[in-house]
Amino acid sequence: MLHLTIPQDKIDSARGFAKQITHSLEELLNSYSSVTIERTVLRLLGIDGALEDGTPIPNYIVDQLKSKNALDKGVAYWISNAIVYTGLSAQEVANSVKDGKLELTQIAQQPTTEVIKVMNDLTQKMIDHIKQQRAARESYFAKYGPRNTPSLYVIVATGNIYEDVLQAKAAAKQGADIIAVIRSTAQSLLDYVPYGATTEGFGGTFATQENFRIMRKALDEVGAEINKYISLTNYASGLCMPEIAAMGAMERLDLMLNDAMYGILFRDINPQRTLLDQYFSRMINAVAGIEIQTGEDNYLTTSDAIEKAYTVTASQLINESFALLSGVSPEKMGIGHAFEIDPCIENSFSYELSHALLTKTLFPHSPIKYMPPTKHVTGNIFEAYIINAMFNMVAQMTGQGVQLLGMLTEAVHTPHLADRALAIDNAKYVFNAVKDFSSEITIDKEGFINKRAEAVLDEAISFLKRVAEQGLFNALEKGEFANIKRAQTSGKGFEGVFRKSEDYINPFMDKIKQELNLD
Amino acid sequence: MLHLTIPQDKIDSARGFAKQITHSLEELLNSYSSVTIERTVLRLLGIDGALEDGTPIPNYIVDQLKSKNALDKGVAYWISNAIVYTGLSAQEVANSVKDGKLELTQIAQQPTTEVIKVMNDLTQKMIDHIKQQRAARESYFAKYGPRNTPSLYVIVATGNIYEDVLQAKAAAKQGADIIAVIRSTAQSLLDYVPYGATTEGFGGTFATQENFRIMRKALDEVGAEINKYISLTNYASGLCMPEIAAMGAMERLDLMLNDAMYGILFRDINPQRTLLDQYFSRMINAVAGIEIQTGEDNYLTTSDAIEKAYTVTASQLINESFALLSGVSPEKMGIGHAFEIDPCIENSFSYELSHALLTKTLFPHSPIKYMPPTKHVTGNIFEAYIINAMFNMVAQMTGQGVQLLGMLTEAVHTPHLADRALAIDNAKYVFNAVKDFSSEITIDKEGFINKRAEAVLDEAISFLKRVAEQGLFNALEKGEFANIKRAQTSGKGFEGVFRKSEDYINPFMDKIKQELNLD
Amino acid sequence: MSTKIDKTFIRPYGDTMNDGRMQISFSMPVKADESGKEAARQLLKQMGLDEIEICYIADLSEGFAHIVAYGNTSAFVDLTKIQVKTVDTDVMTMEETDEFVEQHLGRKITIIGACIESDAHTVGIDAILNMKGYNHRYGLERYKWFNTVNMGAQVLSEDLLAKAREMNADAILVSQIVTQKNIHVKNLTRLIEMAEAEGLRDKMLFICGGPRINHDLAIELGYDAGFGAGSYSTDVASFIVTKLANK
Amino acid sequence: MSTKIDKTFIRPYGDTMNDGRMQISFSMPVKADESGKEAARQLLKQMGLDEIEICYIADLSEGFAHIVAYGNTSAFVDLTKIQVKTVDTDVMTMEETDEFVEQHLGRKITIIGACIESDAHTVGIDAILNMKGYNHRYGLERYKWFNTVNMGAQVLSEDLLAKAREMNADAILVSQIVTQKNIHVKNLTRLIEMAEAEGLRDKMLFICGGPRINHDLAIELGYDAGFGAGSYSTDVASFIVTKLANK
Ligand code: B12
Ligand code: B12
Ligand SMILES: Cc1ncc(COP(=O)(O)O)c(C=O)c1O
Ligand SMILES: Cc1ncc(COP(=O)(O)O)c(C=O)c1O
Repeated sequence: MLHLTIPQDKIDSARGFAKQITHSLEELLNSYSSVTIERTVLRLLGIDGALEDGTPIPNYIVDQLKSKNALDKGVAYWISNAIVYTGLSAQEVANSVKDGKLELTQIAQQPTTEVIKVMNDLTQKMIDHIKQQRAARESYFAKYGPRNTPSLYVIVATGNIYEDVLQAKAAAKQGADIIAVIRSTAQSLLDYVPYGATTEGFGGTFATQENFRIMRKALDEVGAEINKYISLTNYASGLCMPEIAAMGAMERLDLMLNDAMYGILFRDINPQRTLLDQYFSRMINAVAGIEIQTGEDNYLTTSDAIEKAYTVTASQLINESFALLSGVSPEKMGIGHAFEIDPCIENSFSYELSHALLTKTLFPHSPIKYMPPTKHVTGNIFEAYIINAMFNMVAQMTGQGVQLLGMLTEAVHTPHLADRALAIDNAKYVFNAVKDFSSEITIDKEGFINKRAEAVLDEAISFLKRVAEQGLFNALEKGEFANIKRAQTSGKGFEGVFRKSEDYINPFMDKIKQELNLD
Repeated sequence: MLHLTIPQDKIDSARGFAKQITHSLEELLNSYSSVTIERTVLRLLGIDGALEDGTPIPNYIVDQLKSKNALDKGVAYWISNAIVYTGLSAQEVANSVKDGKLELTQIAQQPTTEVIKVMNDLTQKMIDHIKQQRAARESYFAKYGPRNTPSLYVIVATGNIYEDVLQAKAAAKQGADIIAVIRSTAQSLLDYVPYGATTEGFGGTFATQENFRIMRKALDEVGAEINKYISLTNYASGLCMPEIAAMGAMERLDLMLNDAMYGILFRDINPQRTLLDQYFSRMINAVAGIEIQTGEDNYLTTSDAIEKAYTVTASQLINESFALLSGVSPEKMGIGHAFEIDPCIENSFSYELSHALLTKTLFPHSPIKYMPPTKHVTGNIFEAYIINAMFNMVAQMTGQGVQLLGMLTEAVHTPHLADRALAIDNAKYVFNAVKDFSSEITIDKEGFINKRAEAVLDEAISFLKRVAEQGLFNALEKGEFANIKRAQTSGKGFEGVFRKSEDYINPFMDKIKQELNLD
Repeated sequence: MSTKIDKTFIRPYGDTMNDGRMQISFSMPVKADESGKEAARQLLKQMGLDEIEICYIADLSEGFAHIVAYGNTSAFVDLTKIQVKTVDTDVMTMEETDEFVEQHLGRKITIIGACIESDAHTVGIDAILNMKGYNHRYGLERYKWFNTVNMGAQVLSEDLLAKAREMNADAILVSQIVTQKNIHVKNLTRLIEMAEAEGLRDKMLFICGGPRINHDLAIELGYDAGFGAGSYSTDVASFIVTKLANK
Repeated sequence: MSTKIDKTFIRPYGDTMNDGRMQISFSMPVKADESGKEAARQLLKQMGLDEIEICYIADLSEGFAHIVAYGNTSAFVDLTKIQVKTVDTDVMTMEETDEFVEQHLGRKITIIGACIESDAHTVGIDAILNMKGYNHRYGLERYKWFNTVNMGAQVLSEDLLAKAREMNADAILVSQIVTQKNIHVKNLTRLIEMAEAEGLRDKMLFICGGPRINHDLAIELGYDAGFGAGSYSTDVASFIVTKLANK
């Protein structure tokens, strides 16, 4: 059996520092909320739609409440209060607000028990719906059989949801297990979720609830044809993290890219905002049974994959620790990793194997998300194809959970129809060829692979220790992460963070915590 | 360290049966000669050239002597006798015969000591030349450094020796270590070696002495440019085995495809003729320091590579045993093997690794010749490219000696310029990526890979035992090999086999045996 | 897909209908630099490509470079005008075929197979003929109602025809794998011309096969049918018996 | 090689001079059968290819097939007529460049770099600018006689120009990696037009770079130079100082 021999105390110590880092943020996580969290609550209450100019109704309402300094009670109260007062549905209330016919803060305070009842009913209704979607997913898997390991994950990215559907269906029939609709670039930076079906995007297709619905339906159809449940994924990431998580939960997405720190480091989103948003978004994912995936690959596309390998490990442990705080179970944590070592490096395969095994060793229950070679892929499509084969080999040998298939045209364009098919063929061939290979071989304890993994862990430990000692915010401020300096109170979206009032209510967070047995 | 655990007694027993098979042929090898062997002697005496109609002078002379029933004394006697008589050089004598001015059997018998002296002088002269070529090769390697392991072996096959030169030079600069000029198809079946430079061939370029010379010169030139000795190889195979070996020895080829049984099984050449010819050809290769390579791949291109794996092992051991009889040292035995398992097979990589390791285990000193996937390669050039990557990986992991690079266009055409470059890039990347990987891993003794290798060896042992018990000729007659039935006295070229008379002389065989300390 | 396909106007599809995107790879005697890229671009432009992207150029030494490019073609095809001749008999299993012969022909039929002239690649014809067969389809030798003779490799046309005459064959199966310099066309033509000269052409079915053979080409060369890569014994057996029954 | 190359008539080379052999791969809305192969053949024929060999066709489902083919083109190029603009300043090492500035300009020069507009790919421009550099060439930040500012990703043209004006820049370095729908051309054009409008164009050097940029394109877009894939800090630094000295 292929496995590393790493002292357990080192693993424990690394995990301990990560825990120290995340747990010191509990005060923040408990006392603050954000505009996105409130918009999420609105969506979960059943409010959708957009204004003429495209502004989503949830944004409109939250902005209004904010301008009235009324947000710190939480939107749930205001909507429920209005429902009791008007007798309308949540959506009707929202529409009235949109049309200027209703001003939430002007409505007289209704009897608390009635308001709470309305709120709890709506909450229960949505939680039931989400759990129903979860059950539906589970029964599909029960019917068609579980997802393959490693799963074949391919992206569609035409910008046009209908063209995406065509390509996703083709990919599913070719053997893909998971379809990711790549978002239009920098959707992270939009402080709203666009509305409706979209047919134009840039390097990808906007994540919208309607697009989710269209793709989910298409994949369910193709699944019925080929007797297989095709998983769907998108990005709960950026300024709308929990909203997108909620949309995914409602529309039965199966996985979500959902990193705790990506926004801070790679999108200059305010650290507090990001941490608050990820906290709630992960709870939603947890209750919906959605597998989260983390974005450690980003450390390696910008820096050297050998030199900075420890940053991946450190980030993985922090991501894990945050995810545990939100009630995500280890089986649903798709911890991220990437195959990004320069192919010119001597023994690059051993390095990659070592790093991949380290991830597997640290997260034995994780359906690890393994990202393909991208940075060192050139316009030599033939070379790219064999590097991808090596990547597939390492994946099968180390039991990665989700294989984000590399494209031979990585350095050229977003995947064409045939590129994707070739990528699937590549993985199928390699996975099958080395199916049980790793069960027959043992790694030399004193050899390079084992030592290398231990060295990376050592580096990660001292890094985590340093961060734990100074606290996450100070460390971010000093540029400890990815050499990028991020201040606690700057970055995008900081204005959307607010301290909850004494009487703040987020019925979904409360309910989900209960469901997940948190605190 | 990647190695198999195979009981030594099994290996010994397999080798023992192979020895039994080959040693039972000593009577044949000592008492018979063939027209090719005699033509080889003529060439080694320094006779070359062709008639107007293309018939090589060596063929003309041998045919004439045969028609006079004078061949059983050996050509060396007749030529030496004529030299003594005429005072001409060997070539001049030959030219006179060609021109009808001289009739060798009509010349009066000259004093034996003089004849023997002439014969010995000419022999010594040629042996000196061959040893000089050997020394030249060795000094090139000493100057530029030894050949890489695995060596990158690519073919040129345009049919036109000048176009071949262009492509060979390009390949050398791209990183090839060994250039093979593939022969025009079925040259095996020609009972003569064409003369001069050739510019038309079919699926390859004729093996001629002039073509050897042209390519050797080009490679020496390119070698001087890039400070590397580029090895050259061709096929000493078919009806002209020893002649081609002699030409290679004279022109400093470095390796020769030279299988003991290929002609019999795959070209329907008479078994006795083949065995006689290979015996002498291998002696020439041995004294010239030319690495021989065997053709076990042929068993797998026609039959299933898993089912018939044992035929490869059996053939390897027979080839080895014959080679030892001819004085070839283990370091110069490029025992053949091929990566030909259907890529659809589950665990195909483990199978290939197992088979390749078995070869390495049985022949630890051999610069094993590893043939690429061909049979299951389709017109999907991308797929071919990754299967070749797996092939390259197995080679590096198992320490194969000579890697015959697979082409992504294997199912389409003989290699184009870019195909060859891509093949070299593929090997370079993979070899480097897994450079020391195998030194870090151990194979489970009870696992599939080890058990599979042992099973193949077991099958080979019982096959070899069966052949040893009935004798090689009977076994061939019964179709034991590759399901092909070959009778001892049928097949092409049988008419060219003859029993030596009491006074038969082959001064080269005698001299080489002495050099190699044989019998 | 967003739009319905217009079958009269079809282009390659990269990621948008009829975008015409294609990948091209080749070597040329140019330098692996901007001038080489420009030469490649001009060449591709002449071929009617647009939005040309030279994504890779590498020195092959000796004055050559390898180029990989993408471009959009302006060429298109009208699918409604495409006509190909294909073998259109229904494919039966071995058992069905045997039963068919028994019922419709009532006699054993004789098949002679060979890889002719210069070609020595027998794996393909063996896949069709040998007992063992190929990919879980037994070869014709195992068919009860077939009398099958496999003459093997490099069989001269004259020898094949002599055998066919001698055995009174119902069908001749010829394999041609090597296609360099169109040698397969030459060999197949030679056989059929000899058969005509000898008056054998209409006495039996002439069928050829090989990776670069298709039915269209076979018909063009004067054969009754042609079978390409991935053919099975069942395909050709069904064709033979159906044709013979209809004669 | 058997024949000397005629530079006025160059075709792709497979294994014989000017055989014109090329490999093509694409997908099309056709069936993965003989009719699909024929459609592919007709398309390639229209593109001027001959001896077309469809060596692979595979079903991609949803009505599409993937095709790999070989063919011989009849197109050719005249190498003697190829003209490409390339950066032709001699490349100096960092030390040489610093010395050159000291001697010929006698003052520190100011460089402002950015990845502009929608583009967030900073690895390329960082490779040119950062201390650390790329492939053993230090970035411009390490040059003693350079005052280098790296504005990072997604910098608006207006912000870049404002900074340039403020710092009295000698050269502006712009990176564009994303090329989908020619966004790089649009972005680069926007910047240069704004610079012209603001009267900044001639006050400083405008240099762009990225994997699909070349000098030719840069000149066409109104820039002073363009640097493609595999460029190094040394290339661009040498260009800048040589140009400034010649001004
Ligand atoms: C195995 C093989 C050999 C073996 C053949 C052993 C044997 N007994 O057959 C050996 C090693 C002897 C060999 C030799 C040579 N080979 Co070779 N060989 C191959 C190889 C690797 C596989 C062919 C094969 O067996 N395919 C598997 C079978 C099952 O597929 P198939 O033949 O296509 O048959 C199927 C269909 O086509 C069809 N079919 C075929 N025949 C028929 C007939 C009928 C009647 C019907 C109905 C159907 C049918 O049904 C079959 C089942 O589906 C190919 C490369 C490749 N991967 O294709 C090169 C290849 C065919 N060989 C090639 C060459 C050049 C040669 C040599 C000339 C090399 C040389 N210089 O010595 C010699 C020539 C020998 C000769 N005179 O023909 C070239 C041909 C190039 C070209 N396009 O012309 C190829 C493509 C390799 C290459 N890239 O260079 N070869
Ligand atoms: C790393 C990477 C990312 C990282 C970038 C991180 C970062 N901080 O830079 C992340 C993950 C953020 C990313 C995001 C996206 N990416 Co991206 N990415 C890549 C990738 C893998 C490598 C690029 C790279 O770093 N190359 C290495 C550097 C050193 O090379 P270089 O950039 O060419 O630079 C050299 C030269 O060009 C030149 N140079 C470059 N700039 C300049 C400037 C000057 C002045 C000079 C002199 C020289 C110069 O010098 C450099 C050194 O030699 C490429 C694929 C690939 N393998 O090329 C895709 C790729 C560029 N990305 C792509 C896409 C589509 C995206 C996204 C839109 C995806 C999405 N939907 O979210 C987003 C867009 C973000 C945005 N708004 O721009 C596409 C672009 C397709 C196209 N042709 O338009 C590519 C090709 C991948 C693909 N096949 O889809 N990406
Ligand atoms: C965690 C994470 N979120 C989001 C994205 C991309 O989305 P955006 O461009 O909207 O930031 C990525 C891209 O790789 C990512 O890794
Ligand atoms: C041992 C051996 N000799 C010779 C050849 C080819 O030469 P010919 O076609 O002349 O038999 C091969 C081909 O693979 C071979 O393996």
